[in-house]
Amino acid sequence: MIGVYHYLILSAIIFSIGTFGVLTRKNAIVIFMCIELMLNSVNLTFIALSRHLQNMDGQIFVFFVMTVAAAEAAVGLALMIAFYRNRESIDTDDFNMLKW
Amino acid sequence: MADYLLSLITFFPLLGMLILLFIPRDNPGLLKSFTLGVTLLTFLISLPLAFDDIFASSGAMQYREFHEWISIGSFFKMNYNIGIDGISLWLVMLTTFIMPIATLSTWNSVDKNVKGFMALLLLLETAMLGAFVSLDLFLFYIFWELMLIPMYFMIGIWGGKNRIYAAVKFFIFTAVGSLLMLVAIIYIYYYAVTSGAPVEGFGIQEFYQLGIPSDAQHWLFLAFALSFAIKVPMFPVHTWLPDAHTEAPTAGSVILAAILLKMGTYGYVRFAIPLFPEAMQTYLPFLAFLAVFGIIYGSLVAMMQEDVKKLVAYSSVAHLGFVMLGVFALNLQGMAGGLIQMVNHGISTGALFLIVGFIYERRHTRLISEFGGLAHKMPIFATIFLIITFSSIGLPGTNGFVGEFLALVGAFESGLRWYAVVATTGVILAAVYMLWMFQRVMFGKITNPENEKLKDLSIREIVLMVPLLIFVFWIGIYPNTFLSKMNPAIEQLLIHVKSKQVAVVVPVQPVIAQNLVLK
Amino acid sequence: METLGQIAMQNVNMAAIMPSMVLCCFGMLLLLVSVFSKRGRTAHVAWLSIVALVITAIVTISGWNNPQEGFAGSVVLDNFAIFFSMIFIIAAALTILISDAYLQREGYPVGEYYPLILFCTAGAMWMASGTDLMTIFLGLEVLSVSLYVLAGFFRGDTRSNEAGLKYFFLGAFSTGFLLYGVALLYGVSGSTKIAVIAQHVSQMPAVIDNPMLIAGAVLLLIGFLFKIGAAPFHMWAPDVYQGAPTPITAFMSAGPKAAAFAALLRVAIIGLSSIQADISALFWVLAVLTMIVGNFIALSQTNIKRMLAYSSIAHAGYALVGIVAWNQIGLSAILFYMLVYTFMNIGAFAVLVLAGKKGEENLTLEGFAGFGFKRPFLGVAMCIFLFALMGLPPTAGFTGKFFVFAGALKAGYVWLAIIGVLNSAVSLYYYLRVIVYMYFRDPQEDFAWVKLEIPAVVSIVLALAGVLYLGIFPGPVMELAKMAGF
Amino acid sequence: MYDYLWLIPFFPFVGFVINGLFGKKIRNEAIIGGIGTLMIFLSFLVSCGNFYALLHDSEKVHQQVIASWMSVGNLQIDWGFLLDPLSALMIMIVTGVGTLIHLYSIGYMHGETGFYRFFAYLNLSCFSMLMLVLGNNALVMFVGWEGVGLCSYLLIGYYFEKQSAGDAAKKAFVVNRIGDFGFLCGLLTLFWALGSKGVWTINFVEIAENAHLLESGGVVVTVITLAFFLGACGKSAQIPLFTWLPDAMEGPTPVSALIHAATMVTAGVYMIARMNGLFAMSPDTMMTIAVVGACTALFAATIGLAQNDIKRVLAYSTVSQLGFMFLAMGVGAFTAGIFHLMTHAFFKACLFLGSGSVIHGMHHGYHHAHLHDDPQDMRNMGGLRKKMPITFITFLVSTIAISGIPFFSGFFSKDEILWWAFAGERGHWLLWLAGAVAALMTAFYMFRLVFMTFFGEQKTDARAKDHIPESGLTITIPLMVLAALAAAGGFLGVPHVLGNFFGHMPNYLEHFLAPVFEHAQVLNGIAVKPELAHSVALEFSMMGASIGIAAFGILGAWFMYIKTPTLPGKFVASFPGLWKAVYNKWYIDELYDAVFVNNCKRIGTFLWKGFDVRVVDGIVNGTAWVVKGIGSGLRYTQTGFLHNYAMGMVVGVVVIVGYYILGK
Repeated sequence: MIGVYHYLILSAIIFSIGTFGVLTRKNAIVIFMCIELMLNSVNLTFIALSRHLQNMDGQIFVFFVMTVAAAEAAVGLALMIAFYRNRESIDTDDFNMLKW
Repeated sequence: MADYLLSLITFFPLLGMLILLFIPRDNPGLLKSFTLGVTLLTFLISLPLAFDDIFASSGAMQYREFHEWISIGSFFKMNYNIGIDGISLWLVMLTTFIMPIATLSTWNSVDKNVKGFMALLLLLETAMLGAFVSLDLFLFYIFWELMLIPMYFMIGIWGGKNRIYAAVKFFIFTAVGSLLMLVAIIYIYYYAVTSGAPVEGFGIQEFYQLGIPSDAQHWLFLAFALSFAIKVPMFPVHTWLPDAHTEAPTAGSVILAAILLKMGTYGYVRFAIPLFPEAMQTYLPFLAFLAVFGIIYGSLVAMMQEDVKKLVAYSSVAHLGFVMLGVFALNLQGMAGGLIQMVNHGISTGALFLIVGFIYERRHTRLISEFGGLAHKMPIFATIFLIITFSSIGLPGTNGFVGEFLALVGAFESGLRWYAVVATTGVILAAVYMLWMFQRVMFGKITNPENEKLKDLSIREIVLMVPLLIFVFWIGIYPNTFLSKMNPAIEQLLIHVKSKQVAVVVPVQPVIAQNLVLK
Repeated sequence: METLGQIAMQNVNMAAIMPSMVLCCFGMLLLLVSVFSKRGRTAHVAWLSIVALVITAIVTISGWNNPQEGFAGSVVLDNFAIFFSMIFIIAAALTILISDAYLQREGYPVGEYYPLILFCTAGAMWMASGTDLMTIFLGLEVLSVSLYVLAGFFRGDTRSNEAGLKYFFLGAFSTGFLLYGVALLYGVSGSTKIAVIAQHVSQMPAVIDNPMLIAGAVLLLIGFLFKIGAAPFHMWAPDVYQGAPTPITAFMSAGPKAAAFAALLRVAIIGLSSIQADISALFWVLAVLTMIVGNFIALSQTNIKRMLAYSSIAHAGYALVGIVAWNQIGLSAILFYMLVYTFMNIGAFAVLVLAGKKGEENLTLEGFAGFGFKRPFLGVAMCIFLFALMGLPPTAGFTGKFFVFAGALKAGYVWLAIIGVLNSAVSLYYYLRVIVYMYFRDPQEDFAWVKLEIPAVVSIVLALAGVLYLGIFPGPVMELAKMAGF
Repeated sequence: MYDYLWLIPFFPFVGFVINGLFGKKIRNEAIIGGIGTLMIFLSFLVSCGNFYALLHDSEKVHQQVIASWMSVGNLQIDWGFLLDPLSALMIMIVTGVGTLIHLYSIGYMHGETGFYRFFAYLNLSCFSMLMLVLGNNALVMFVGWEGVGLCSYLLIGYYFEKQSAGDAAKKAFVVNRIGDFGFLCGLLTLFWALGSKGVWTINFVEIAENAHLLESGGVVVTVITLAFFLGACGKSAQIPLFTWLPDAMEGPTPVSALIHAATMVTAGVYMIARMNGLFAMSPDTMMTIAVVGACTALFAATIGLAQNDIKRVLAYSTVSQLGFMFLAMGVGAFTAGIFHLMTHAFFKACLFLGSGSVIHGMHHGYHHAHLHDDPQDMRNMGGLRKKMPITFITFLVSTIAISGIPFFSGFFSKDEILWWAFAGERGHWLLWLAGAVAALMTAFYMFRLVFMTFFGEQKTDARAKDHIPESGLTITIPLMVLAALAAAGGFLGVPHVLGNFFGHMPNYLEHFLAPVFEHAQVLNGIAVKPELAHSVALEFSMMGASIGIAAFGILGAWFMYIKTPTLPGKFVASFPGLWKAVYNKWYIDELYDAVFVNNCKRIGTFLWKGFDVRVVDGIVNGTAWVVKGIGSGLRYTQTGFLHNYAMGMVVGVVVIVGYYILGK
């Protein structure tokens, strides 16, 4: 029987994969997708818990998260485009003007 | 009027500063005269204090002013709580007395950004006066820190070659100590509040009565002692002083030596010792050792200096060692000696810095080796320099002797006998370094052709020195004017300190002690 | 049986979100205004946003001592929220005052800038008034998304792009952690309401043994600590602060930081009070670490803007000391400190803004050589702000620090206080260095100084007034901060 | 009369103020010199009045308090004066000799640019000396004590453009300060020691009255008196602090006469006499004083044998004679010590002034011939007795006096000291022997001086030879007066054995000073050993020995410098090492330089450059450097790469969460 813990563990794994992706990938788009992955794993957690607790709060939260993620995507992509226009790259290693 | 006299004296220079800001910057003469006027007026306003006989009869705080200032429910209470007694009286007078002289000394030496300099001078005067009259620790701390700012700018903007290092060193050195003191201040307050003592804000007089447990006293005392020791400055936290003194403009050095350093010694007398009498008892030998070591150390180092100003700066370390020794004697003579020596040092060392300033203005160098034979060209200067030199050496009949002697008497009477003996060798060394310097600067043939053109002191410069000379002899010959007004306050302080210290001993055999008292 | 409508009527209390609603409405209105305005003209938008902020301020203040709950207890406009809201409003207003000339100079006279600040402020208000993690999250995101845009506002400037992107990625990344923390807490307590969580947590037998709770709580707090810029989650801050347009940097270091503190305080003190000891210990370490990292790295900076960024990290560390204390004084002290910091920091940035010229902003220490004598007013103002940042009397920086450390000492954290003051001693060096350049060095070359724009001067004067008033008479405001505490 | 006691120091002070402030304006030497001399003369007149009054007063102790000086708790110090036989005698000497020297200076200093300065200083030094003598408590005495030190500094450094003068002045003051250190320590210990017995005082009268409270012969008394004695050593140029006095001859000659012979340097002796009650209580200290005195007398005399500078010979002679006085003090012969102090003041002042007259003449000659030879070098002199007859005669009289030829003043005083050294309870034959040998050498080098200067061939450069005049009246009158005193002054203190020959002439001085000394002497059993006390034969034989010694010394000098003038050269050739050592003052200065001065400088330099700059500032700057270094190091954690930042966050999260989940 698949219980709440399975969902939680799965989402934890997905969250970790997302985190790992953020740490290892260089392409800004991929990193952003990894972050989305993290957010979605959280959503999964919420829904699983909501179901488990018989409580709607978690699901409502998921809606907010999804909305926000969309907004963030818009802003993030816009920023990437702006950067690409100036540097013709979205490799995060090129984010190197500001340091120390 | 009398009710607000102290506030008037304290904030009058600040008021002057605000008015000064509206004087056009391209009129340096007016700016200087105005500042001189303000400082002179401040001095005049403060004169009634010196003539008030109440200090001779009562050791209590006079000219009290008390207003609620910051009051935040159960959190804090800080009050505008000021007043003076015989201890702070002469330091206040010294401040108002030195400031016009310092201002006058800038006449030819400060020519850039006169407005800024004058504004800082006035701000500094308010800060110093405020620190001397504050009876609320929080208020004191505000003035205490405020003093740093003008002095920092004075050294940094108008100073010599190495001014930036000196200014920053001065600032950070002093601030480090006072920040630790701040922690201690807050701690005391909470101790007072939680112990249920009837405290009114950070009022020190109520804090005196707290029986702070001795383990807490120890670190609190160390925080205070460090902060004040840096300001004094005591060995080994003195190294900011030679730099600051050397680089500061003449007026800055004068104020620094004459008044600012007194904050440290005053801090011991007013705060560190009476607040933590038990801890004082524990650390007394150590601190006395530092004081005495400072005398010898400062003298030996001063002896080898090549720069006149640095020499005077190191001599300050030695002189203040005497002050501290006197204060640590914790008896009437010692304290009185320490206090009068504070005033003396203000006068003598202030005068020495003025003197160095005179020759620096003429020759733009302070290296001893650049001079020699000046006595030929500048006889008046030579005479004044000689008198001040001997006052600094502590020749009987001048002010320096009275202070040193009383401090030593005090130290001898207390348990610091051996310290006093070592300290007394300081009188030999003082003669060595001062006279050697005097000889190299003033005596001999003129070897440097540039010295041939030197002019003797101008009227302004003489006017500057005469008041100082008067006090050199006044204090030397009839110190009772000053002593009589500080004695009651010192007595009261000592009674307090001793009572707290005895309290440590008595409980061992309370019955016997009681019997003794009854008999 | 109540109808759905009745429930909604009862629970939706618009008064609780009135200030932010005003701001949002104005924000949207101004978006329209700026669309229909002539290109390159933004002054009227700026003034209208000031009007918006003034109205919001009035609305906000009118709710003082009259707590309003709304949205089924998800939002509350209590004194705490009002106090913080006022900080945000002041921060936004001061920022806007210095922005217009700056935008003109830098060639980005774009109207959306102001509505974005207003939205950001509204988001901050939700963070301060949210009693449900959902509201707080929403506020945080509104604030963040606006800030991502603002940080990268200079589209053509690679640095600004980079700042925006870094902020965006790391912000989103931290949001992930925060959300995960919320989810775990939700799993523990079955609710996202802070009060409910608090109740559950306090009833648990072995709180500390519940890994889900601890992990959730820590992750949540980390989300806020990221925004605050506490070490080791501070790394975005210097880069973003440096790359963002200077007024935005000023705003970011004051408003959003305060908002994060507001949320952090509410969550920690109300929600997690039963694990206070653990949180205090955590914050003890983080506060020390933050102070050290901020102050020490700032020592070696030559770019004033970046230096102020590190200093801002350090100040976050000081403020964290107030949380460690976990008492009324500490709490009120943080409120007070945030207000003070708003004044002094935006003031300092305002001077930076005015000291620059197009393109190569004049931000290096060398560029400030002799500045004090060239621009006496700005010089004196900068000095006062720097002294305030150092924490010297009689400025507000002193009283702020005083209260914070007093809180810590009251709670018995003597060593923390000592480390704190020693850190301020370290900080003296780099602040003083600015003054050294401003006053003790001769100017290297002549800059074409921008002229003193009246709004910017107003902003500086207001900041000065705040810094000095709060420094000399901190009583009344601190009293308010006390009332704003829980 | 006693009410006018304050006038005695006051007059010279007025002179100092007038000449010091307005002297430069006055310019006229006659007026300046006149004021200076008049003031000290007025002071002399008042002193005479007081002396006379005291002489006929049964009450021998009078105090006058002018004002309170310091009043702090139990420390009450007044500006007060004390007149008793001891101070009365001293003021007579100071003002009397002082007047003569002032008068002399008018002539001697004629034409000097700093004429007014000189007189101001001279007046100041008289003022200080009178304060020293008249002070009724140790602190007022200390004012004078340091005051004369100051004047000595000023007057030695009078020719301040001369490097050597400046050095000598500084040396004088600093060495004096070492003594002052002792004085202060003694004073403070005394104040505390008496205070702990319930008597808080430093008033001399009260000290004398309460000295018995301290344990006689105890550590405290010994420490106090030894400390005071250190002070006396400094001021009176005793071993080991004598080196400044010979150098002090850099000052103008009247200065040497006034303060380095007659007044200031005797202050140490006076101070011991003043506190004789205290000193008498400590046999150890007394012994120390006697030994130091005897050694100094002997040691300085050896150096005097080989000096060629006329003033240096006199300077070492002064040191030696002061040694005699200390020897007297040490063996308890207080009266004899003071007696010798007085006679020494007469003959040594006369000798110095005489040498000044010679130098003046020589200088005149050289100046006339435009030569720059040393006018003080005796090798350039010779045969001057014809050129300067008055100077010669007065000089000769004084030399006879110092050499101890009977019936001249020095004979009586020196002889009494030697008698006490031999026969006193606290004496010892070794002390006597040292004194006797010193006396022998004294006679020798003094006559060597006379012979080299006034007899034989004139070795002065031919061009200057004929332009050496006798000095003017202002110079010769003081010489004559002093010579007369040097000749006859001894009759004030004729020993009893001899007194019988002069129609039962009493020992006036002993009688006069008895109220001051008798008490302590009786109390502490200081007297001539009883078995010797009435041995007239012994006393006579001792006296005979003294005379023999003096005669032997004179003959020796005659033999070596008149009869066979080549002898000294041969002597030098045969003992080059010895001679060199003596000539170079046994290398004491070099020794002190090597041991104290250089080491002090070395320590000072080390503390400054080694400790202050390296260690203390090293720690300060090092801390700043380390902090900054940490900062710059941490700075590079801020790499600018997104991954690193994200990694930092993740590590933070993992550590914190891990700590709470696993660590708890």
